[in-house]
Parts: sequence; structure tokens; C-alpha cells
Amino acid sequence: MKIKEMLENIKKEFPYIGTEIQEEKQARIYVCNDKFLNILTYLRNEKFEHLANIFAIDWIDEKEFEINYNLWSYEYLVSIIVKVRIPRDKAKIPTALNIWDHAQIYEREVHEFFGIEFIGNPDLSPLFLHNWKDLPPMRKDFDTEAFSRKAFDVGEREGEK
Amino acid sequence: MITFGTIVILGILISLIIWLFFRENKVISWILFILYTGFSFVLLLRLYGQWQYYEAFKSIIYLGNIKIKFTLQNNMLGWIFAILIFGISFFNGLFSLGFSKSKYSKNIVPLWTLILSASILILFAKDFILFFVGWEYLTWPVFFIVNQGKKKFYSDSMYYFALNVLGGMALMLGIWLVFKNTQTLDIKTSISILLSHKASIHTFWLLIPFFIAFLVKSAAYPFHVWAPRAHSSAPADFSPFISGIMIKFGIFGILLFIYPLLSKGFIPGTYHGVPTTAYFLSWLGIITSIVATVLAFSENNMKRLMAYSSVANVGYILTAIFLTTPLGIEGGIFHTINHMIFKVIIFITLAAVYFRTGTADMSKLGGIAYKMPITFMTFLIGIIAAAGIFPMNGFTSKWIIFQAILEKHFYLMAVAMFFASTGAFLYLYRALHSIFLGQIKPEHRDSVKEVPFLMQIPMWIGMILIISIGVFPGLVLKPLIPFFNSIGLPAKYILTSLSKLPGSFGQLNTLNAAIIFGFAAVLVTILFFVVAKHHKKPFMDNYTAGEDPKDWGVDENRYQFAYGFYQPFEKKFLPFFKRSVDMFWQYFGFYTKHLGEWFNNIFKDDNNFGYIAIIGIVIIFIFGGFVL
Amino acid sequence: MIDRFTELKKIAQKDGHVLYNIFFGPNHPGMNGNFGYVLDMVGSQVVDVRLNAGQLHRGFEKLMEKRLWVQNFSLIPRVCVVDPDPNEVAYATTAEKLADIDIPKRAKYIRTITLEMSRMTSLLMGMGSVGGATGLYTIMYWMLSDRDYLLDMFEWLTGGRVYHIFNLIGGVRRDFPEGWIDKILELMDYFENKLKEYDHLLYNNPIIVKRLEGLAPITGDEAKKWGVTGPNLRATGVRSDIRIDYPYAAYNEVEVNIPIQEDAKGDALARAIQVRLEFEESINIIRKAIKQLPEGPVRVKIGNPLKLRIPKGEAYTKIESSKGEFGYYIVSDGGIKPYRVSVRGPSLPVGLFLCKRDLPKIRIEDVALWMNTYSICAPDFDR
Amino acid sequence: MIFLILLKAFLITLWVVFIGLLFLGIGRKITARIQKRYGPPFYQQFIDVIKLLAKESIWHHWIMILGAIMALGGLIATALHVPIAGILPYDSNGPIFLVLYLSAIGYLGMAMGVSASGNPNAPLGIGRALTLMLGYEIPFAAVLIIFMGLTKSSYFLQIAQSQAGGILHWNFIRYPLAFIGAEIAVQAMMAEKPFDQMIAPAEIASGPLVEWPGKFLGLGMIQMGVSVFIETAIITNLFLGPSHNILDFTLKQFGIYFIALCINAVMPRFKIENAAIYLWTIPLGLGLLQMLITFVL
Amino acid sequence: MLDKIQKDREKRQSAWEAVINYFRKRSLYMLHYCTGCGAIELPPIMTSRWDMERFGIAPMATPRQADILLVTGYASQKTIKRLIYTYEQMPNPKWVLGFGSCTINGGIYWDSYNVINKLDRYIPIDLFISGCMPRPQSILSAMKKLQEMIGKGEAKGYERYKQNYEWYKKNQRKLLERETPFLDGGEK
Repeated sequence: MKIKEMLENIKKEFPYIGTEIQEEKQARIYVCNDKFLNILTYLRNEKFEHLANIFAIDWIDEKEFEINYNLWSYEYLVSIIVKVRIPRDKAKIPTALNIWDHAQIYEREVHEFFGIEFIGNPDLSPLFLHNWKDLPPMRKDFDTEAFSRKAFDVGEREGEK
Repeated sequence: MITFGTIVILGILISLIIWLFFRENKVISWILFILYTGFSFVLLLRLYGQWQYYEAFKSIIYLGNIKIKFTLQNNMLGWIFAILIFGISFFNGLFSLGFSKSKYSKNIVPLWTLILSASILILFAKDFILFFVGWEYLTWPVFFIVNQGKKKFYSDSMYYFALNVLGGMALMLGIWLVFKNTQTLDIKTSISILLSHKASIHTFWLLIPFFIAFLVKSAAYPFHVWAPRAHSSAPADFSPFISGIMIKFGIFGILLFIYPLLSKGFIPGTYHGVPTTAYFLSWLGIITSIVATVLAFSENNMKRLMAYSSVANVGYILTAIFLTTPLGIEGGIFHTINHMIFKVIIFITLAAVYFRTGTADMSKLGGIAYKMPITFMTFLIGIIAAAGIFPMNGFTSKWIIFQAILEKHFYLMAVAMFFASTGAFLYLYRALHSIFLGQIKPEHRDSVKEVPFLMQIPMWIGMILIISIGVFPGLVLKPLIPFFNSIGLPAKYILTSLSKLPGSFGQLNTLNAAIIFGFAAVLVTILFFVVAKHHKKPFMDNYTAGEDPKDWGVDENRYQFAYGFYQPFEKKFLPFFKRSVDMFWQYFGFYTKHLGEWFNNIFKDDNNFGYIAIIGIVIIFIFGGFVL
Repeated sequence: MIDRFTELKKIAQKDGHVLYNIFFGPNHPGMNGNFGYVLDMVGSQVVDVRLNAGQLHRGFEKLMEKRLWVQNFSLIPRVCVVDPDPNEVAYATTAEKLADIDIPKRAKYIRTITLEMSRMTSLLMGMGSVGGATGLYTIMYWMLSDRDYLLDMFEWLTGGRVYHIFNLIGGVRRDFPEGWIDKILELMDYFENKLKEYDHLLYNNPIIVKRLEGLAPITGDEAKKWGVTGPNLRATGVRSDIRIDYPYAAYNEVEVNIPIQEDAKGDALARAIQVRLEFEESINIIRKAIKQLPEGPVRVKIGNPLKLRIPKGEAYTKIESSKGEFGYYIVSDGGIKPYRVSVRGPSLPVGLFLCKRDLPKIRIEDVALWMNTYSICAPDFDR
Repeated sequence: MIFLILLKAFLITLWVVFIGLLFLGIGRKITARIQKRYGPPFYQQFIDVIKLLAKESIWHHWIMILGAIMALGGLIATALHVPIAGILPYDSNGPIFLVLYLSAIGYLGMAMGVSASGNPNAPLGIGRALTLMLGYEIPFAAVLIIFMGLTKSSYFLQIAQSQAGGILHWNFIRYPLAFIGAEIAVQAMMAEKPFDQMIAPAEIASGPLVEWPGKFLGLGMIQMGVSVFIETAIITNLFLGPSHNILDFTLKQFGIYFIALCINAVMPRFKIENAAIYLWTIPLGLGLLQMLITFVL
Repeated sequence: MLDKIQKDREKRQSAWEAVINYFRKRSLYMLHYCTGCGAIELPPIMTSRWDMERFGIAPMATPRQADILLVTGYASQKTIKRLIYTYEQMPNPKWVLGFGSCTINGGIYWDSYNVINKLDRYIPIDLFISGCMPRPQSILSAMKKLQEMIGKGEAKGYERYKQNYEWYKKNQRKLLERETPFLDGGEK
């Protein structure tokens, strides 16, 4: 099956999505918030069983987060990236835990670095960062250089005997 | 002065007095107990050497047309047992005096006193009737002590009950058979009559009931199942008695009646100069010790674990005795005595731990040594003795047993014995670690402290005894010489020097070895304290792979490995050992249960009449059965 | 095994005293990196595992947004220390896709060869660590010293032993030096001979086989479901390799024979043997690539790299590294710096999620072995 | 008299510790050579021990110290009962049972000391060590009992002297099965691979030694050396004939240790229950077979 | 008189120190702890090509037994916490070796939000090795240098830590036990 047909099939099923073909084996699907789980389920049942990862992009100018589900089909050898956008100030999205078990750990990671909440994921506790009090670091409005200067520059070696 | 009669009558009297008047007053009843044991001990001490001494009581009981004369005859073996029993009970009483203040089971003192007086009957009886009476007197009170009148100990004590009733009945049957065959109830006479018989089917049937009776009492395979259960449910300060003394009555019985008859055993002939029956029975001893050792690996209850250890030691003793060589008997009896001492000491320390913590589950303990150093040291010395490591007394008797086995060229048996003996390290270390070492639980950190001095007395005495017998085995072996002469064994290997261990394959100078050991210890100690400094750190400041345990909610409870010590090993081998015997006795127990329920109902409603009534009924029943 | 485990868990729930913790890492000799598991144990059986990651987190994805397109080449090899080249190639390929740059054929071949060499260094470490985890240190010492020959070749070619920073947007930094190719062919022969020795010592060792056989098995379907990729997936018998399925560099021209074991059980033994087979295949690929090596330039001109702008767009490249699928998703807003770089590391689903399924079924002595047969690499999930 | 014994004991102790540490050092060198390395100098172990003894130590409770002292003291006392080319501090002839059980006090002391440090890795390692002990003691006992039965004595010296009269009378030629069995058992006794589960670093962070710093570790190293000495000396006495002088004896000891090292270098470690089963099949089987051949046939 | 005795004792002590220092430098146990990517160059040093063991340097499993702590590369906030914990568990005398540029000034992670910049503000470093990552040769020469320093009694990082304990603790606390965000507006 060619990737074009595939996308057309998906589009027949879910008419409200946007599609884009990157190269002959890669495609992107843009979807509005509330329906994306159906598409993921559909794709999983259509042999896109490998979830390579989940990552987020912070479109700060558009005040939106984009959650990406990176899928791969072992049968068609095609990579599809499902892109979901959610507003930045209400960063909540249902979890994909029921579709892929290991989505749990990816969601935990995204939650830690972007502050996006995955509704239904039982364990979103911090894993990578130590005692983090600032903004989630991967957000565009977090200034890592300023943080570094403030936190790690202890100044001159004063007070030392 | 009538020694035995005094002790027996005094015991029954004191038991009655305590039961009637001082039942609620723990201090007075224990003091009476201590006075009684001490007094009896002194009385018995005076009897050393007077082996012809006897006490006869007139009686009105006729058996058929024979008038029965009850006679208590002083004898070497009985005397040694009696001395040890009363001595140990004396110190145990001292311990219990301190112990009982908080955890006291009401009827233990009168019943215990009764047991002690009964033991005199067993040890010095000249005829089977008194022996049997004493035997039953011993069995029943122990049941009530073990049960403590509590529902939760019901099933455990039922094992004891069922098996020991079985043993008692077997004994009765055996006595009846002996009487049928020999027309006499005198033990010595019947033995000599039986020996003059040709090996016949009679003797064959004769021995089996006695075997069952004695093996049940000494908790040998396959009757070992009651021991761990009875130990775990008995009051903590009574467990030393069960392990140290009670199971030794089985050994005593075997020495008294089975041993002389072994050449007439049910398998004729000899093997390497050992009666074939005896040869197989010494393998039974080996099996006992191996099974008990393996079962002990996975035990989590400290009293049960040590009970299995007792069973294993009984195995060694049986093996040694059934070799029927002077060295074997010597080793067997020596090990019996040593085991009495070190196992009592071990159980006393366990009772001390129980006294302070209130639990016998090893996984709930840990680090007790840091709060109870004396108890720990006693326990350590006890388990070193139990493992048979050199400067302690356990080594000396094990040495003789090994020599005895080798003397007979039973090489495979020696290898099997090595298994059990090495296995002892496994469970003993497990007890040492789980109870005394490792992380101390937060709940024990402040509440646990060393036991009062009164309770330490037996520990100190025990430590001194264990080490001194270990270094000078002659302390015990020398007084035994008359005994060996008396049972007609050539005293070939019995030595005169205090510090020499006899052996067929070689002797050992324990004093020199101890000097070398002391030298090495001193040398290393000096080396340790001469070199660099050391600093003390708290227990949770530990290797945690760089993690701060607090971050992960790991406290002392969560940093103590105490359960499933030999898990991989257990998983592979334990099913093999556990299934068969236990299953059998479970069915057995199931059918005895109904009987037990009936008894339980009697003393459940706190009506103490039940206790005495049952004992009385049983005794009447037994006598009645005989008279008819 | 599972019954035993549930039974133990029941015991642990009933009596909390039997449960204790062992800190497995970060400072643990069985740990191959700076991360850790906190194991809940009953006896010597693991019953639960808590994760302890993040010690190696450096914020790469954030830092890449702050650096120029070219500067990032110094950062990305550090994502996976033992196998650095796939990162460079993945990043470069993605950027080239976005900028629509077609790199010269020779550069593609050079990338293929360095990728395979990098894979070989990593596989050698993976094979050796199986020895290390079981106490067979000799094999580890031998393999690590053999690995140094490859590092020397890298040094000759790129100037760096571990981090090569050899790829650029538009090709590779330089052509093979004179004599390099002869030397690498010689080295391949050396390794081929060495493999027999490794087999003798490691893979034919009955104790190793006994210890690895049946340890933490996983079926192909399960592996797909749990996100396992690369050699670990192939060890279950699934014929899947990005080098063939989604070719990059010169893999569409160089023939790759994916080694698949017959009746692969997906247990630790299968995984360990898979590593060895892949190593052999890498030798073959390098030989073939050198045979087919075309002449020509090694990179295209891209102008001043400090002012390099990549057109707006986004793309994903996945690369078969020695541990599985390494992927780079790059978003460009047309500036001199990437807008967002997302890294997909192969160890993350295994090391942080599959452990919850596998570790509670095995005993403490197999934890290190489990980790090493999955060749978990801590920096690639911490990033 | 007693001073003479003590003086002799002291000198033998020095010799035992010296040879033990030297063996460990040479062992490191040999292992390094098998691993294609240059290796540390042969006297490295002495430097290590001196450094460790001079290093600050951390302890959690006095039981740890008691354990350390018991461990080394017990083993030194054991070593003083093993005849070294016939030399013993007093005329004990080297009683076998005493040696077996005295060495146990060393292991018990070690176990107690590490338990008192409160680290769960330590008892995990000890649990394995004891399981392994159950494994190797049985075949070893079987072999010992063969020779005890043959010489009708439970002394090492008698067994060693019974082999007098040329190499053909040495036990390892006359009783090869027993020799192989004992070699495997001794491999386990020395905790060389494939039987080093108790100190497996990759599994339980070097097990018992996990909380032993500074001088504890120094004493532990001396203890390791002494135990290597004892075990090689036992095998030498049992199998390698009577020795005429100390040098002869030490060379034979080294031969035994060398074999152990070579096996150690190319073996991974067993799982503990597999190790026990292995020890109960191959070496015990060999021992029993030898027993059968010797006494029955 | 008293002064003389004091002096004599010091003299003897320093002579003793000198002897012990010789043994210390010839026998260094390093902690088996790969804190960062520099650890990848440690295996080659231990194996046949460079073979560290010939200088008496051997890896050890736990901090209790170790003499040198190698900080092999960058230290993230989580790592630095564990490093400090581990360092404090090591018995004296102990030394720390800082690997690579990252330990000196943060290296290429100078602006990372999770990697500390100056390691010697948190634990005392006896010797830095520059480079990213340092080559085996430079690590070996650093080891030799450290041995020289130990032999001369110069490497006294652990004493510095004791003397400036408050200062180090203050720095550590500022980093690890923060209760407020470093930057403004950092709620979440």
C-alpha cells in the first residue's frame, strides 16, 4: 500500500484531519484535540503498532503546545507522526496509556519537561530533575542560561580558609 | 534418708501447694520451684558413687499373681540425667523468676514441678510400671503447658498430643509384650531373659513399640513433626526444658532398654561388627539430622528453627548410640549432655529476646545484639557450640562421634553426617543474623534493653560451662568412667587427662589447641588495635549505592535482609523434604483433632479441675488396664 | 516463575517485615552507567522496582535550541557515549532533508562505514559486559582492548577517539587518509579470527548458556508492544531493521543481511547471541561498502556554516544504532538555530518501562545480566 | 615449653601471612597476564594491606570488630594446625576435624562482622557463601574420609607421610578421581570462579565486603591470603606427597593455586543453586566413586 | 623541653606519614562509579592497552573501600547530590579527581539548567584533568601526578573539606535544598 492511499483511507474514516506527506515513507497527521485517541487506536489496529516516542513542541507564539505521537508500522514500513495541538494555558490532554503501555513513561517525561498534564496517567511524578521549582525547563519561556548563571555560579571562592 | 521418695513426694506436694495457694503469685511460686529444684539437686548430689542405693515401696497392686514391688534404684545414667535436669531447672527457674513478671502462664509452675518429680520415676525406676507412670506423668503436663489453654496454640499442641499419646500407647503395648514374654516387669531382669532367648519373632515385635515410644519422645524422624510446633507454642521459658531435657528421655529410654537388646533386633546378623538393626537405626539418626537441618533452613520462627536444630542433634546422638561401640556410646552420651547445656542456653537467650520484644518471628527482629550484648554473647557461644566449632563443647562430642563412625568404617555415613553438620551453619547463622545483627528496628531501638541480672545468671553459668567443657572435655568424660564400666563397655578410649579427646583415628589435645587459638586471637586483636584509628558511624550511614535512603523512604525496617535467606536453595530442595512426612502427620492430626476438641472443651472454660481430673482419669485408666 | 513471584508478593503484602530494598545503582559495580533501580526484594527475589533516572540529564534538547545548526554537532554525540555516530548521522540527515541537500555518494559510503565501526565498538562493549556481569572478566578485557583498535582507526580518520564530530550538514569532514582502507580491511580480518576466540570463551561456555537461557524471555509481539527495537527485537525473531526498512546513508546500495536466529526465543541468550551475529554482519557490511566505495567529493558546499539557515519545516529520521532505533525529529523555523530537536533513544522504553515487567520476575543476580543483554545506555534516556 | 610453642606459632603465622599475601599478589599478576595485561607487581598485595591498615576505618558496632578479629584469628589458628612440610607449633599432627571446624569459626566471624554492619548485601553474600559451603564441604569430606580410612588416622601428617617413596606413591596418581573431586571442591573453597557468588561485584556489590573499610578490609585481605594458604596446604598434604622442606611444600602449594587461578580466569560464575548442584554431582560423584573403588572393589 | 618533645613527636609523625604516603601512593583504590561520559575512557585504561593496575590502581565496589573518587565528567544536580553523599561516606584519606572540562567550568554544558558549572565549589578536588573527554594518556599522567602529590603529602583535599566544611555545605545547600525557584515566575 502506498502512503498516499493509506492517508486517503484514514481521511475517509476521519474526515476532519489534515495530512501531509514528508517523503515517500513519512507522513504527518494533524488532528484536533478531542478525536486524536480514536485515530491513534485506529492506526494501532491498522498495524501501526510501534510507538517510537511522544514528544511535545512549544509553539509559544501561537500559544499552543503540540503533542506528537511518533508511530511506525512494521508491516508497511511507514512512519506516521500524529500531531495534536492544545492551548498552552490549559495544557491537559487525555492519556494514550490504554493504547500503548509504554506511553506511560513518555508522558511522564513530557509532563516533567513541559508541564503538560496527561489525564488518566497514574504516575506523573518527577523522574529526571532534582527538586525542580522553576518553570518546566523545555518550555520556550524558560531561560536556561539565566538559570545556569543564577543557580550554579557560586561566585568567587569567598569564605574559604 | 529417702532421697527419691522425698523428691517425688515433695514435688507433688509443692505442686499442689502452688496450685492451691500461690497460683496467682508468680514470685512465690517460682521461688518455691527454685527451692525445690535446688534442694533436690543437693540431695541427688550426695548419691554420687552409691550405685547400689535403692528405695523400695510396698505396694498392694497385684499383676496376675505377682505382687509388684516398686523400687527406685540409683544408677549412673539416671543420676547424671537427674543432676542435669534439676541443675538446669534450677537455673531455668532463676531465669523464669525474672521472666515471669510480665509474661506468665498461670499453671506452668505446678505442672513443671510435677514433671520434675515424674522424671525421678523414669530415671530411677527398676521396673516398667514406675517407668511407665513416670512417662505418662511427663507427657501430660507438658501438653497443658504447651497448650497454655489458648486457642491459637491448639493445632500445634495437637501434634504433640497425638504423637505422644501414640508413643505412650506403644510403650504400654511394649510393656505388655515384654511381660507376656518374660513374666517379669523388672527392667534388668527382662533384658537378661530376652537376651538369653534366641533371636526370635518375639523380640522383633517387642522392640517396635518401644522404638516408637522412644523415637516419638526424642522427636526423631519420622516423628519429628511435633517438636518445632510444641517449641513454638510453649511459653518461651519452657522451651529450654522441652529441648534440653524432655527429648532426652527418649535417648535415656533407648539407652536403657533398646541398646542392650539391639543384637536381638529384627534383622539378624551383624555388619562390620555392628548389629544390622543398629546399623539401619544409625542411618535413621542420619536421616533425622539431615531432614531437620534442611527443614530448619526456611524456618522463620526462631523457636521452631532451634527446635529443628534439636531434632538434628538428636539425630547425631542416635547415630552414635546405634553404632553400639564404646566410642559411639561415649560420644552419644557426651553429646546428649553437651546438647542439654548449649541448647538450654540458646533457648534461654531466645526467651530473653522474646521477653524484651514479644515476638518470635525472625523477620520482625534484628539488631537486638546492640541492645542486649550479654544475651548476644551467650547466644553466640551457644550457636558456636551447636555448630560444633572448636573451643566450645559441641565440638568435643562431635569429634568423638565422627571418630566412632570412622572406627566402624561407615564412610558414607560420615559424609552424610558432614552434610547435616555443615548445614547447621546455615540455619544457625541465619538465626544469629536475623535476631541479633543487621539493622535494629525502630520500634526496638528505645524499648529493648538487657535483661536483669537475675536472668543473666544462667547465661553466665552456661557460657562458662560451654567453654570449659570445650577446653577440658575430661570434666564430663571422667565422671562418666564408672558408667561405662557399669554397662560393660571396655574403656579403651576413655582418657584420664582432662584436656584430651579420645578417638580411634587419633586423639586431640584440646588445651593445646585452645592455647593456639587464644594466641591467634590475641595476636589479631593486638594488630587490630595497634593500626589506624576507627570511627563509629550510625547504622543507616551505610552503602546505599550513593543514594540517600531517606529519599526513597527506606528506613531500618526496609534495610534488613532477614527472610528467605537460602531461597534459591530452598526452592530447589525443600519440596523434596517437606512433602511426605508432613502430609502424613497432617492426616494423622486431622483424625486426632476430634479427640483433641473434646479435651480442649474441658479446660477451655478456665475450670482447672479439668487438668487434674484428666490426669487422674488417665492414670486410673492405665492402672486399671493393667490390673485387668 | 510467575507463580513464585505472586506468592512472594503476597507474603510481602501480608508481612511488611520481609520486604527490603537494595539500591542497584548508580554507584553499583553491576550498573553500566549513572542511573539506578531501587529494588524491592523478598529474599533474593525482586518483587518490585522503582526508577532512579536523571543523573545524566543535561537538557540536550533545550541546549540544541540555543546553539547554531553546526554547533550542535559537538553536543549530539554525547547523547549516547558508547555509540556516538548514529546521533551525528541522524541529525545531519534530518537537517539535510529539511534543507533539501543531496550529499555526495562517497560521503554516504563513508558515513556507512563509520556507522558500522561505531556499531562494532558498541557491540564489543555489549558482548564484554555480558562477561562482566557474569564474572568472566577475561573476555571483557580482551574485547575492550580489541575495541581500542577500532578507536585508533577512528582517531586516524577523525582525530577523536570517542567523540568524532565527523559528520557535517552536507557530508563528512574529510576523506579517508592514505592507507586507512587497507588497515581497516586488515582489522576486519583480525576481528573475524577473534570471533572464534570469543565464541570459545563466551558463547560456547556452558555456564554462560545456563545462566542466560530462559532469562527474561519476550515474544516478538510483546516486544513490539513495549517499544523494544533493534537487536533486542530481532532476537525475538522479528525481521526488522531500519537499515533495510527505511534506508539512510548508503544502506540502500550496500546489502545488509539481517542475522536472525532460528527458533529465537527472545531470552537473554538470544539477545547475547544476536549481538555477536550483528557484529559479524557489521564486518561484512564494512567489507562490502569498501568494495563498492565510489570516488568523488565527500561533502557539498553549504556556505558559511555559522550563518547557515535551514528552511522552515520538520522531519524525522530514524537510524538503526547498536541498541535500536535512534531518531531525531527536528523542527526548523527558518532561523540559524533549530526550533526544536526531539531525540528518540532506544533505551528509554526498555530501561525505564520494560524493567517493571521483567525485573520482578528475576533474581538479584540476574539484574545486571538483564541490563547488559538489553544493552541499556543511561545517557540516551536521560539526555 | 609453652613459650616455645608460642614462638613457633608466631613464626609460622608470619610465614603463613607472608606466603598467603605473596600468592595473592602473584595470582593478580598471573590473572593479568591471562587477560593480556602487564599486571601489578607481585608485592602489590603487601602494599595494599599496609595502606589499608593505615587507613581510617568506619565501624558501626563493636560486633563488627569482634567479627573481624574472630575471622582472622580463627583462620590463623586453623593454619597453625595444618602441617607445613611437617612443621607444626606443637605435636598435634594436624587433626583434620579440628582444621575443618576451626576454619568455620573464621567464616562465622566474618559473617558476624559483616552482618553487624547492617547492609543487606552482606548477608545476601553470606547466605550464598554458606550455601556454597554446604556444597563443597560434602565432596571435600568424602575425599578426606577416603584418606582417613586408608591411613586409619585423622591427621594430615600421617596422610602426607603415607605417600612416601617417590612420585608414584603420591595420592594424586594413586587416587586421581579423588584428586579431581578435591580440586573442584577447593576451587569453591577458595571462592574462585565459577564459585565466587558470595563476592560477586556485579550482583551484590561485592557482598560481604560491602561495608568493610580500611583496616577491616586489610584484615580481610590477610584472611583471604591465609585461607588460600590453608586450602592449598590441605591439598598438598593430601595429594602431593610428603615434603622434605618448606620450599618444596610451598612450590607444590603454588602449583595447586596456579591451577585454581587458570580456571578462575576463564570461567563465569554459576548461580548459587546450580553451583551447589554441580558440586554435589561431579566432585561428590568422583569422591564416592573413588571411595567405592578403594574400599569395596 | 616540652617544646622539644613536641617537635620530636611531630618529626616522628611526619617521618611515619612519609612512609605511609609511599604505600598510599602505590595502592589507590578508585570508586567504581561512572558519573558521566568520561567513564567510557576508564575501561580502556583498565584493560590491556594501558593497564592501570600496574601502578596499583584498582577499581573498588563501594565508597567504603575507595581512596579516589573520579568525577568522570559533568555533574548534574542529581549526580552532585549522590557525589557528596558518596564522598562523605569514604573514609580518610581520600582524593577526588575531576575529569574533563565539564568539572572545571561546565564545559559545553555551561548554560545547561541541570549541569553544575564549578565542581570544586561543592566538593574539594585534588586534581583536574582538562579535555573533553580526556584521553587515556592524560588520565594516566594525572594518576601519576596524583601519586606524586600523595607521596609528597600535598594532596590534602579531604582536610580542606574538613576546614571549610561550612562553606561547602552552604554551597551544597543552596543548590540542592532550595525551596524557592531560582528564576522569577517559576510556579508551574
